[in-house]
Amino acid sequence: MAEMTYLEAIRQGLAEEMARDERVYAIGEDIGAYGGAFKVTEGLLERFGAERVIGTPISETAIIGAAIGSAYLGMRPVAELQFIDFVACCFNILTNFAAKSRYRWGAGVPMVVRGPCGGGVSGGPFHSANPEAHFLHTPGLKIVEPSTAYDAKGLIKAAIRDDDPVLFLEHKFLYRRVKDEVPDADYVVPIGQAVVRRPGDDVTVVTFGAMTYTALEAAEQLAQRDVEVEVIDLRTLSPLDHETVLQSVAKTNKVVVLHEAQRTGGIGAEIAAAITERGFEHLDAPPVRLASLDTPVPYNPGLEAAFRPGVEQIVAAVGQLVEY
Amino acid sequence: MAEMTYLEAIRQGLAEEMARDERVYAIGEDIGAYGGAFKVTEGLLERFGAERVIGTPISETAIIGAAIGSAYLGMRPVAELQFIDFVACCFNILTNFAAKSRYRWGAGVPMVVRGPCGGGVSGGPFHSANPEAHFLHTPGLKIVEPSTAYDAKGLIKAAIRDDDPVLFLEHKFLYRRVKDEVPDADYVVPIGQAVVRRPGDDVTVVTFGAMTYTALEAAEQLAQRDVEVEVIDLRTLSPLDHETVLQSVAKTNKVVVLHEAQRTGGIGAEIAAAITERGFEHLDAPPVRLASLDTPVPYNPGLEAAFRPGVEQIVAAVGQLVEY
Amino acid sequence: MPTSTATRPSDDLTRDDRLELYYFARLTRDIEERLAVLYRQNKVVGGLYRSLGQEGESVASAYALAEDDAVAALIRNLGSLIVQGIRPRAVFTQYMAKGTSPTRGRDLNLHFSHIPDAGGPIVVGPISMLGDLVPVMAGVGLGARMRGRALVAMTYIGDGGTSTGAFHEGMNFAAVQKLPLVVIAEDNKYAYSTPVSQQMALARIDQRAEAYGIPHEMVDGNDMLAVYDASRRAVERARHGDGPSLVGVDTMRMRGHAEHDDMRYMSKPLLDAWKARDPIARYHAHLVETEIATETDLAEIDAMSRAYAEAEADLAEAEPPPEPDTVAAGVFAGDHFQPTVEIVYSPFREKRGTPRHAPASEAGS
Amino acid sequence: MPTSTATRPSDDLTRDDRLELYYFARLTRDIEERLAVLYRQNKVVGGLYRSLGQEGESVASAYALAEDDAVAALIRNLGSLIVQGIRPRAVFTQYMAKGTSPTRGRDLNLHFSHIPDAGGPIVVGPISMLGDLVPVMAGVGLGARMRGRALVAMTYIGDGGTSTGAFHEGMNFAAVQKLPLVVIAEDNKYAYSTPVSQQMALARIDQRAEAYGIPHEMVDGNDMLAVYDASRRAVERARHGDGPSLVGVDTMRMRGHAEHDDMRYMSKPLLDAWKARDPIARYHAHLVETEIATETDLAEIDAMSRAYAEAEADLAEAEPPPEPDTVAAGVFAGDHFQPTVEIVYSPFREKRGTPRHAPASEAGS
Ligand SMILES: Cc1ncc(C[n+]2csc(CCOP(=O)(O)OP(=O)(O)O)c2C)c(N)n1
Ligand SMILES: Cc1ncc(C[n+]2csc(CCOP(=O)(O)OP(=O)(O)O)c2C)c(N)n1
Ligand SMILES: [Mg+2]
Ligand SMILES: [Mg+2]
Repeated sequence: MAEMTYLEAIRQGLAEEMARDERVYAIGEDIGAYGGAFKVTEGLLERFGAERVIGTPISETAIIGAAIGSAYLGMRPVAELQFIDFVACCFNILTNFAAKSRYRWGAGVPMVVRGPCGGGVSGGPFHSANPEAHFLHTPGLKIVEPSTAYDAKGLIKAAIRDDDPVLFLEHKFLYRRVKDEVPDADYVVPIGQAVVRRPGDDVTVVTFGAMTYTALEAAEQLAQRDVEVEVIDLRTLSPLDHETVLQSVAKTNKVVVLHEAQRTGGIGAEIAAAITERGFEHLDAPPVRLASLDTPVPYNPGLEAAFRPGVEQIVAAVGQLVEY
Repeated sequence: MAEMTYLEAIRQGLAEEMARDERVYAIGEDIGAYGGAFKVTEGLLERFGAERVIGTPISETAIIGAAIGSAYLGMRPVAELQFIDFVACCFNILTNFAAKSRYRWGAGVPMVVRGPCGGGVSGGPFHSANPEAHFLHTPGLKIVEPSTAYDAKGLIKAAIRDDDPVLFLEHKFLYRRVKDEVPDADYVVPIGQAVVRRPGDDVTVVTFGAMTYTALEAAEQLAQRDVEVEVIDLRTLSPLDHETVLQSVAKTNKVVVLHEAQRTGGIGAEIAAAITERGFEHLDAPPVRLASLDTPVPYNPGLEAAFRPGVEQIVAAVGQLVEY
Repeated sequence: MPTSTATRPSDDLTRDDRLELYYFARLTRDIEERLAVLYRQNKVVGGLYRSLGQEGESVASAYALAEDDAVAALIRNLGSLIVQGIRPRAVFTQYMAKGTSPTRGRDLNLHFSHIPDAGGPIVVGPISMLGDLVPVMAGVGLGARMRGRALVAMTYIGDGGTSTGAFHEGMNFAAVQKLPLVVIAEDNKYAYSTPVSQQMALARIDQRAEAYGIPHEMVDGNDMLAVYDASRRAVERARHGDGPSLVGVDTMRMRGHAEHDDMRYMSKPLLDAWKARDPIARYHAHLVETEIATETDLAEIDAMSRAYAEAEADLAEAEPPPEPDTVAAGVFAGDHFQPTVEIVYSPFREKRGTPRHAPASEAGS
Repeated sequence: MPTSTATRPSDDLTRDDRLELYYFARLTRDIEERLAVLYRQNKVVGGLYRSLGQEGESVASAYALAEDDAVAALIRNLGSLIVQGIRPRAVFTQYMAKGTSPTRGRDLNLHFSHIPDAGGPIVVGPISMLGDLVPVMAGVGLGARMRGRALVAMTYIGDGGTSTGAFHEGMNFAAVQKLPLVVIAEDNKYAYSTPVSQQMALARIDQRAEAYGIPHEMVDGNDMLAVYDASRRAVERARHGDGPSLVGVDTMRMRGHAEHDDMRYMSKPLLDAWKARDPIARYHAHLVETEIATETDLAEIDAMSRAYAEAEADLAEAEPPPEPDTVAAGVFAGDHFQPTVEIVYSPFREKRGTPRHAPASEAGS
């Protein structure tokens, strides 16, 4: 066991996989000598050489294309997007080439596309994206987003070992702010499994990523009012672990779906719709969605705070549900 | 009044707007001499000249970029994507440049991005897309999809006159199959307004595009069993007309949300979630989503039929809701 | 254009090689002729996109590859797949959306792959979005290098396709990484209805390569041996670690974009001029003139090719459609679907491993 | 490089023009120096991206534009905005995310626009995704032509940015449409940490233009008059309907990618060599040597520039943050938000319409 940051956990997981399996390699902009914009790949060039830590031109489509082609040849690429926002620049090749390959031809594309997502750091409209909803609607692509160092390492390993393309979202707010115990032994966190972060009987909050901490903080406050919130951290966003969510809702009968991306068309819609479909009889109140406003992500910290859901809104929403 | 096809109605609407306002122009691949892959722009080159009917290289990002830049200079571009699937190739510039421009700077981008969407014609995985859910989550962008010739003309005009970017989805299955009366006088169909295509008291079916006809066919069959289905054609997909939907659900208390795109992360999730949020007290049963399977669109007609929701499934789903 | 250098790679081609080249071009045309019949009979699901007039360049370029190299064909590069040994039946089943097609009826025409774990030709299928094959095939080259395989990756791009961002990014990446990639850029005068003059402000398509600092040359695309020579030079450079090349071929699409295209935008005089330059007829004449083959020899090949195409089409026609209940399987790993494509060899080689042209090291480069 | 032709466009620059050029470059640097101070004081929200060592090329290229032309700056082209008259305060308010900034605190640094309905400079702001400004500015050129406005659109692209698909598509479209576009391609040796050798397999960045068949030249980017000359030639071509051009500038980014960058990957000898070629110092020396100005004249300009930058920064600092409850407004039309950017003129012109260089028709081209 060693305590390490979320960022270090990703780095370690990646390095361990590269050491374990020579087919695993890293590709992306500035990931070599510089170690990546956030230093996730720091030290990898020195350790594994330029053949396996490939710095690229500013060409997101070429990065994903190269990853796909090399995966056909048996490699297991881990492609970094400097900010996950730039996934918009390779949307086509990722959703149409990589994600549809197995279904069409049986040719799997084992590849990880990873990058920093999320707001709360004044990144503005192009460096704060939470793009999961754009990809949830893409059969053939998996999506994960860890919230702890433990999960970050376990999930990056699972993603690398997965035989299908995985979009690996790293919440940049957590990179250096979250630190927890990570086992020395090899382990994976299986893709597709949510986890209950805090048990509670009154209201379920379904969330993931950095919002997990916001939810836990709200739960703490609510506990002082004797409202017991169950906080579920989805960890995998596609495929969703409906089981864990439904079990909780069957117990609490009330649910808040919380995420950082904008509200309309967000992943919260899918989660809420699925809960209603499968758990209607359990619901004492409609699932409530808490999400960001339907605007681009504003830059100014005060604006961004007004844009994003916070502890206060969660407390209020849960409070209303309790009264419902 | 003249009877014309859905396709002719779009062409006429576009031509009328070009005649009315010299700032309106068309841009896209093969839209000039050839009149576009589906002949929507046929005759426009002859009538308006190459300066206003601009055939481009195979460069979707350049098409949208050129449209944006010219819109800044006061033009009103109508950009054609040969198949709407290719919007994946300009996802970045459309969602990040066009859609965020007004919020960031107050610089509006009045532009229409139009193209044929939808399946049912054995187009396979890359010529059958219904991409609305990928864009629903993009504040700043409107989305419309007509189902009749009347609406097609009225909505293309409204889209062209709109001061914000509008994604105009034309269902290719309807292009030549749907024909209806279109007034000679100038008219628009306002963006943001759904319409009740068939009134009924028992179950609401919310849908749009080609699925409107599938729903109406199912409603016809169900009427013979004395089940009265209310069919709502959304027409505008963003912003959604929640009002019309809720009014209907308040009456029927049961709702099927039907669309052609894949189920998970589809627009049906947003519609169902919104209905539950706002109309929970009215619901006697959970909103049921009917959509395509979570796979790429298969090519073989038999496979595609198995992939898409059809009359049978609607009848069955409504039947179950009635029993609920 | 360095085609005038003293030794030409094609000098090393044996008589059998030369006849095989002819056979492949003929077979390509015969398959498409048969497809056109099936299309008119409404047995083709969706559209038919012919390579009439361009069979020579697809065949001759791919002929420069070794057996275990990788090729990625666009819609008009059936010839390259035939050279690499894709069984014609597979192509027919694709067009007819059969359940036993390489995509099990899930995708159309030449949209299929064949990626054996080791040994045998690699075929990477396209997606419809033009340009993406360039970065993907650059990736195949990269993967091969990492796996220690000395293979060369070849792909094609139309004049229209060179305008896509994906083409640019892929070419540049291949250049920087010195990947073993050969791109055949086909100036066939149109992209759908768009003439080349509205596609690029260039007189020669191979000039696109200047932006990447990679070697390029332009050849008469209807001269099969010229295409072979230029492709072979590019393949050798790639194989020897000298990075990517682009070969521009000057040719003509002799039909509309697809069979349903009215062709009204096409220049009639241009079509007529190119009709006289048909690549197969020219190569036929060359073989006879140089006394490599007699008219009778070639007529025999013609007959064999036609009979084969017809027999394969008939086999394909008899295949069943896919079972509708297979529709949901195979989106993710763990499902049972693992298609295979049968690899066949021409009567001029008959079995795997028979060299189809002089080995790389001896070829003039 | 055609910079050796007999007449140079810069020959027509008046003494005031030449001093103004100096002033703009100085002011650009002074604004950034001030921003660096604010950054260290934690008053800049987010990162700071300097153009140290590149101020000369941004200023001199934009100086080739007419007052009502359109420019789109990247993060390192503050100089071009200063030339076109953007008030420095606007820039400071942007960096400090003030409520009165041109984006009302919604977007960062140079990400803002100024698009007057008619008359006055047009500024189009970037998005972060590199490359997109090229097609967008091609579109500005297209729109201008359609509206009957003879304006020229200028934008910038880094060595890294030229690798994007958007750059390619935009350049090609502009070439085919012969649009009045001038692209300044800046080889400043790095893209973030990536050296140019890992970005492209080219010795000269301007060779990218070969793929589009458009005129290009390469200039010493730290020689302000050389940059002006080349840009001016390109602007004249565009204005006269001869289509787009690309001007490659050979320069050096003298800081890390951003202020927080440790620069450890940067070559120290390279930095030292370029330090001696500082564009402002060189231009300063040139003005003195050619007796256009005395040290005293220039010291006066220096002082004026510094004082102005500081005063503007102070004004900006005093501005309020945005009201949080404004956050949701202005996504669609019909909302009240209509930002304006104040356009100012240098002491060398003082008012709109004063020619800042010889009119287009007289300039040597
Ligand atoms: C990115 C993209 N945009 C548009 C299309 C639609 N499309 C299919 S083929 C074609 C023309 C292709 O022309 P070219 O590349 O010259 O190849 P050719 O058909 O001449 O062989 C077009 C525009 C596409 N497939 N991909
Ligand atoms: C499409 C895209 N990918 C990645 C980035 C992240 N990024 C921002 S600046 C930069 C380096 C830019 O280098 P260059 O174009 O040479 O400009 P310079 O910073 O040298 O002026 C990168 C990679 C981006 N902005 N856009
Ligand atoms: Mg072509
Ligand atoms: Mg640079």
